[in-house]
Amino acid sequence: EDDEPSGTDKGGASAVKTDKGVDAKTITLGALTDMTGVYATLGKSVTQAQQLYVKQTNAAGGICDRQLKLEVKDHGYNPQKAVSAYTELAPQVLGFPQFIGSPFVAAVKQRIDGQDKALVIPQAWSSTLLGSDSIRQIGATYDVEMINAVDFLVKDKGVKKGDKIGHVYFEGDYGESAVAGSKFAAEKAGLTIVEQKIKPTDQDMTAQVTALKKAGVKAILISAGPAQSASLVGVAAAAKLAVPVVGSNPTYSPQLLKTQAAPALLANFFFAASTLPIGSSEPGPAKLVADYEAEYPGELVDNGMIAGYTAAAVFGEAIKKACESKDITRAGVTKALLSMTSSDMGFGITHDFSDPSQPSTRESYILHPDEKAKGGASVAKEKFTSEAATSFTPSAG
Amino acid sequence: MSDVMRRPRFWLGGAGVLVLLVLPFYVDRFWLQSGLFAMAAAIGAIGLNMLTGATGQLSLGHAFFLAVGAYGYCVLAGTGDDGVTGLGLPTLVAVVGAVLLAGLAGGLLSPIAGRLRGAYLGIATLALIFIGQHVLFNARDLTGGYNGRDVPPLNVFGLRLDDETATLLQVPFQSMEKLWYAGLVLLAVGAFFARGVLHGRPGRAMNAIRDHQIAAGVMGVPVARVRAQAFVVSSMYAGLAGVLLALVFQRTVPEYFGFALSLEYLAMVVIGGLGSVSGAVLGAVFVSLLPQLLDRYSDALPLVSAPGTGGVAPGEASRYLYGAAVVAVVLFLPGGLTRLRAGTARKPS
Amino acid sequence: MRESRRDRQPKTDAHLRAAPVVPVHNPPPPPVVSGSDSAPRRGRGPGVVLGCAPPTEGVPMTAAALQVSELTVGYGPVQALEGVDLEVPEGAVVAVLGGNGAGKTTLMRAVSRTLGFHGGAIRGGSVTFGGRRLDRLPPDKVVAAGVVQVPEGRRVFARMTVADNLRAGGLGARGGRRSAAAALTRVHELFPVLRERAGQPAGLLSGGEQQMLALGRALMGGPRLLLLDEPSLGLAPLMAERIAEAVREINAQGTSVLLVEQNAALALGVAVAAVVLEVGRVTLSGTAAELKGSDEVRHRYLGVVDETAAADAEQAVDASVPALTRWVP
Amino acid sequence: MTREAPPPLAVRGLTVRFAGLLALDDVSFTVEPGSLHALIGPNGAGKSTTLNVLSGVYRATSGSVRLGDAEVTGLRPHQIAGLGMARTFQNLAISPFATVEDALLLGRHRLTRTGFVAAGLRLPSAAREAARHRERVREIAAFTGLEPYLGQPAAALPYGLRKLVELGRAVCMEPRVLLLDEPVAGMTSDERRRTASVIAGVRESLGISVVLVEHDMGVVMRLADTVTVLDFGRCIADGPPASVQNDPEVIRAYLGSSGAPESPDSPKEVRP
Amino acid sequence: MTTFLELLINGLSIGSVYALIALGFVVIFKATEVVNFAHASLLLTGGFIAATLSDDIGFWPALLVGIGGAAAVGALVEFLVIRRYRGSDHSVLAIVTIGVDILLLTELTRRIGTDVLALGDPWGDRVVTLGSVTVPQTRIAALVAAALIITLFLLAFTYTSWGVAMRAAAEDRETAALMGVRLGRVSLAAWAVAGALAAVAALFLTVFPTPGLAAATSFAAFKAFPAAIIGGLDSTTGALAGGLIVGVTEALVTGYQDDLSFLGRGIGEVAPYLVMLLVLLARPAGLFGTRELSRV
Ligand SMILES: Nc1ncnc2c1ncn2[C@@H]1O[C@H](COP(=O)(O)OP(=O)(O)OP(=O)(O)O)[C@@H](O)[C@H]1O
Ligand SMILES: Nc1ncnc2c1ncn2[C@@H]1O[C@H](COP(=O)(O)OP(=O)(O)OP(=O)(O)O)[C@@H](O)[C@H]1O
Ligand SMILES: CC(C)C[C@H](N)C(=O)O
Ligand SMILES: [Mg+2]
Ligand SMILES: [Mg+2]
Repeated sequence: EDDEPSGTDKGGASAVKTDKGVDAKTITLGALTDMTGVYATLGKSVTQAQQLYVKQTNAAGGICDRQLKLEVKDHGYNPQKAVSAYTELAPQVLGFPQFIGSPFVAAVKQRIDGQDKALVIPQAWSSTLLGSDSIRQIGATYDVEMINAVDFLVKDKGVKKGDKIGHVYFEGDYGESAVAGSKFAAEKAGLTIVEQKIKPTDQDMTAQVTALKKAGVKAILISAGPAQSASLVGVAAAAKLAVPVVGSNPTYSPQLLKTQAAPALLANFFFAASTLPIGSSEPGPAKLVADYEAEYPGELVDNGMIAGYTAAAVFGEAIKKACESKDITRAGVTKALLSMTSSDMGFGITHDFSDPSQPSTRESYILHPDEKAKGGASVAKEKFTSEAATSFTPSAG
Repeated sequence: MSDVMRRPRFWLGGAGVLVLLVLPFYVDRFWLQSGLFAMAAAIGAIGLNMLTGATGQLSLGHAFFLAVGAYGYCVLAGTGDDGVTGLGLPTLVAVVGAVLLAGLAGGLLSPIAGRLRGAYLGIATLALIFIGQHVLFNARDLTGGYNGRDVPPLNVFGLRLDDETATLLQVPFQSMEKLWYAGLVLLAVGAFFARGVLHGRPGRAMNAIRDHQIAAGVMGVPVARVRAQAFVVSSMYAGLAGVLLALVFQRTVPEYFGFALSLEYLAMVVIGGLGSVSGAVLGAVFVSLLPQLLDRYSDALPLVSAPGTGGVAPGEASRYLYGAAVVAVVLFLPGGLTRLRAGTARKPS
Repeated sequence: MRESRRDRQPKTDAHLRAAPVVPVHNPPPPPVVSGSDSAPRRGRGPGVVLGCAPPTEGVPMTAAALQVSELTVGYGPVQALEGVDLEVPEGAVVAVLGGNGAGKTTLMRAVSRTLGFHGGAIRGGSVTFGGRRLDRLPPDKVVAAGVVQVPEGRRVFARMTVADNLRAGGLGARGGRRSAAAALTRVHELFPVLRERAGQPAGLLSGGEQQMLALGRALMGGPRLLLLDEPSLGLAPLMAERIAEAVREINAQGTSVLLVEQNAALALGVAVAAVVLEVGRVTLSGTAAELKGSDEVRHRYLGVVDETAAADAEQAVDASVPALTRWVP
Repeated sequence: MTREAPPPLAVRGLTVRFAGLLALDDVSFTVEPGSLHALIGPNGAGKSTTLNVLSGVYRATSGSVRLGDAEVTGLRPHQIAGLGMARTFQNLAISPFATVEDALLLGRHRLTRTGFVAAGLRLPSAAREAARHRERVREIAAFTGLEPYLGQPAAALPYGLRKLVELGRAVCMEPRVLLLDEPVAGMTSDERRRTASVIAGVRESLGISVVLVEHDMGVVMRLADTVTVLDFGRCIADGPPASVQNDPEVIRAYLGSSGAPESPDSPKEVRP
Repeated sequence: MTTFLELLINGLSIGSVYALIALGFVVIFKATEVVNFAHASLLLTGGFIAATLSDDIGFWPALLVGIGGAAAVGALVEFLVIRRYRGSDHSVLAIVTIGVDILLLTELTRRIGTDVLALGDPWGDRVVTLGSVTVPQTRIAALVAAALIITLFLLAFTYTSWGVAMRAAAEDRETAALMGVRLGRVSLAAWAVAGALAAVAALFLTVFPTPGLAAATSFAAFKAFPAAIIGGLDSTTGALAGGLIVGVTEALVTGYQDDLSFLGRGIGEVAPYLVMLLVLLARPAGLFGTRELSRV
């Protein structure tokens, strides 16, 4: 039954074309998440936010006279499980509003673009995933993020031509596409990047700081996890290396403000993001926080929620559009998404999905730790696009 | 012959084979894929069991040799048009080449391995994992780096085992269905060969080394050479397993070939039963299918709820059960799962 | 278990068949023989004789006696001991003779409670020491009770130094530091080589040296009953005598000894009483003197052969050499 | 029957030094072709060490061992085995899981060729070889009295039988020189006699040389053509049994006051 | 030059933490010849208990409870699992510990989840400045603690009867039992001690310069493998030496990453294993390990 023939079902009030993952009453979506592995942090809040979206949408009557259903599979960041989970869900769902683990997305890319053609929104922003009709990231890719970060350092933090800036990054898609960006920007701005590649297992940044100090850097970029950025900032401060540190989106989590590193973080840590901070007073985030806390009392709120919620919402929008054109087949949804040129989910940034080879935006906010704000961060610099970012062409893998 | 046919084992075996042969006509891709993972694991485990079980050489580096096989195949068979090195050899040749490469890697290691014993050897081989992964991540034009590289589909005498749907008796045959049979053949051949080795002259020499290295030498067994040979053969099995895995994945990624994988293989041979082929196969099936089953059905368990809805997530539940299962098997079946089968009272060798 | 007995029968026959000596299972001469079932308490026979045993500081005779009664032991399917009765009165030396596989070591393991390490278990009967049941205690409690075993085949701690081996021997001792020191000097007096080699890893000692270490190690525990499993195994005649001496001396100092030996001459030289085990059963028991007298024992265990027997023994030897043909590759 | 005698085994000035201890000190003796050469001496005298050097387990500090004109010193154990030297171990060395037959077949290793490929693919050559050698193993088992146990796991056999398996395994190597380290230790006297007869028989029918390390004077005196006595690593006597047995030095260092004569199965009693 | 010194000192200080982990590893190996793959989760257990309690009952009490708790868990593992094993093959027991590790780690990561738990330790992010070199106080504390503990063990193993019992039990359980050694007690003690040591290590792994306890903290246990091997699996001194060597190697290689970039970046993690292989080539039983004796 996994190859149920595409056709038009008479059941629904409106006769719309459907194929996999859609029947008369429900639209099934897949979420390949990581709740037990290295990205459990991200996975949990993304998934809960998406479940929230599904709940709200269904309460509001669903989409296209159908209820949404989210099939969640936890792969614990294990390639074999991830691929198996994909194989299991692929025949049953319309598409994937969540797929954590860009290596795994890459692993099944062939099949997504090949026979499956289901819309996948990965929670991973490496530009290697660009260029596919079916795999669509939401937000600026890591490289664009870092380009804007460098621009911020030059414009607002007094980093000058000829200066050196360090970049500490994870091995893997995330860190390495971030470095691609910072290098590009440094090139433009006449700076040099001092690389420090680390592994997720490295928790103590002392050696890295020592090395950067030796190199005499004027600022530090970091594309790693929260633990690493906290250590980095703390050690730098202790070592009297008082330079601004700017991180990628995944480098910050509100818990850090409860650690030894808090003062240092508040003093000179920033991070780039292509959404408003969850604590912002804008209606979008405010409402999300309210609903989220109502749904999951006592759960911490962080930016992962926004990523998750946005992904689900965008997917929902795409289905709605597809429904209007009476075609909620996989192809229909993908087509619908392509026609969304300025979608704003209320988190500050409008996305243009018309060109699969480009990130949906090149804008970034620069955020700053803030113990008063919800989610522990507030806007340090309003959204902007550096000219370097506009001239940058991501290297699609 | 006839008395063989009178034995129930014969009929059971026959039935089993039949089921395996018709399976692709009935089960969906997910299960076929899981099955193929198990087959690959079985091949790898047989290799490891020859080394650790039969020759007493603890190895935590098995994943490395799997990687050599997997990437070796990609490099040899790859067309090179996706930006990474590819020699574009015929895929069957590439398979053989990859296996040989893995064997070579094992051979190169054996001088070091030859000097080490027990846990020292085990952890020394662990180094291979870290070094190997480092290379996988950094030797971009060979491995494609962190995002790995595509695996050219196997091409058996003009029949491409890829996702081009070929319909057979109204059943769409895609890569998994086709690979299924390739997997079966490889496993069968591998098991047959291993049995021959273990029950034959080399097997006796290997066991002698395991049980009393000095005596083995005095009995005329060239200890260093046999240990090296065991290493090479086991690596070749790993290589073959790696190739099959790659074909199933359709893309190889470095993350996969990590420490955890090596431990899984060790668990397979121990859980199945050290030193025997059947043990390796049983263990492989247990270790690679159990988590799948648990993942799939654990939400049926009490106080397990869908991920993100609070409570114990199925992923977690299956981890618990898997961990418990590993402990239980080792504690209550010290000889491994093979002990469950009657007639294998004495430790096989 | 009848089964298991029967299928072990041919085994024994088989490996004795080739042996050019009087058949094994001929009914032994009446006076000394006692099947354990026929007259179990006859086992006490030797005990009584022990009036002449070395005086033991006024303790009532059987106070600290080892009493094995109706002991049945099996390893899974294998039945290794069946209804064995045996007594080692306070201060006595009792020897256990028997061929390979007779069950001597098994008997030792049953007393020291180490059957578990070999997948064996006591199926029936009891073992008491000084009136206290041993067959429910863990091994360390047995040692604490004063029963220490020297395992078959030495089993020294190869990677530890000779000195540390001796310390290990003292771990189960009840006495304090001083008694330990005393024990050590005593051991060094018995076996000076152990002092010379104190710093050497025990694994590197020669076979005989290891045997001495094993014995010394056991003495460190200050045993009241010493279980010796083939202590003369692999010892030079001189050394074997030395061991015998040691055993006598140890015994003289009030330690009872249960001695398993293949070297029957040595054993019967030291012991006041002995039993013969065959295929898990006591087939003979009596005082050392009685047993020395028995033809059975003389033939099978003492190897003393009168001329005629010797003659056909030699023939049998030649007969049992079916001139192995040479291997032509 | 005509049999080409094995070459003589010449030990010259053998010295083995372990950390701070001289285990062998300039020991020399020659094992005449087809003779049974006993090596006796107190515990720790260096007998096993000698065998360990002869079989390549230890390296000699100095001195040489030659088998005919082949230099043995410095060869690896399996190369020495290749020259036709087989040995048994004082502390048994048998695989706990192997059946008696497997244990004996292991002895055939150097005489067989089947490699991984042949064994794995079950090539006819392998099958033929296996069949031939199993047959021979059966012969030898029958000869040593192990036939009834061929199918059993060696480990479950009692000590004495396991020692016999060791002996059988060495014989299975079709040696030209057989090195035995205390083959009858731990046996009842009738088993001793039987094992002795096996040893004698092997030597008789195969015409090989035997080096025998043994504490049982009965067996030594009955079987040996020549006896070398070691004490603290030095050679203190060498010659035919009778003379050695009455050598006061030997009696002092080894046999002890009570000497051999009274010892249980001494030659007087066993010889007709 | 100052950079080198700084790296060296940092390496030594983190190395001393690795030494503590390695020591726990060695203790278990000495007593039971088990390669303990559950060490990571023991470490995390100790850290987790201490971290969750420190807010309520203060740092030092929390630390003690943490150490006690980890010891208890270690003992429990021994009592419920290791002791039940009837076989003799030690590589098999290693597999059991893998199972245990899966269980513990899953539970802990589930509880820790997204958190980074701060420990509220007295040292804070204060540093000591020696000339041009700055070292966190926490690391000085680690060095001292490691040195003390390890000397203690060295003495215990060689001189106390507990040490003798451990070595005896490790080598031949049956014979040890014949000597009156309480096998159960010995391995129970070993596991408890290993747990406690892991907890102490966890402490130093979660205080400054690291922000706090995260699920990933357990990865540090991987450093124990090369450390224990380099030093020699059955040597307490070796644990210390190995730990320091691993720490220094890591620090230097990371610090001079730019000069080593031809090896590919991020070899900080790999380097210790390379060093390990080199050491093994020269000494198959590690620097201080006792060689396998061969005597027939
Ligand atoms: N671990 C074991 N498993 C199974 N059977 C065993 C085991 N140990 C001993 N047996 C059997 O029990 C019987 C008695 O063995 P035991 O070792 O007690 O004999 P023994 O008198 O000590 O022989 P020896 O004089 O050779 O030491 C033998 O038939 C032996 O095969
Ligand atoms: N590998 C070794 N390292 C150190 N010393 C050793 C080693 N092997 C043997 N020795 C020492 O060399 C001496 C001779 O040992 P060997 O085993 O040859 O004696 P042996 O004549 O066989 O005695 P036994 O008759 O008791 O077996 C002994 O003192 C022993 O301690
Ligand atoms: C949040 C990101 C760090 C996710 C990461 N890019 C991944 O591989 O999934
Ligand atoms: Mg015995
Ligand atoms: Mg010897």
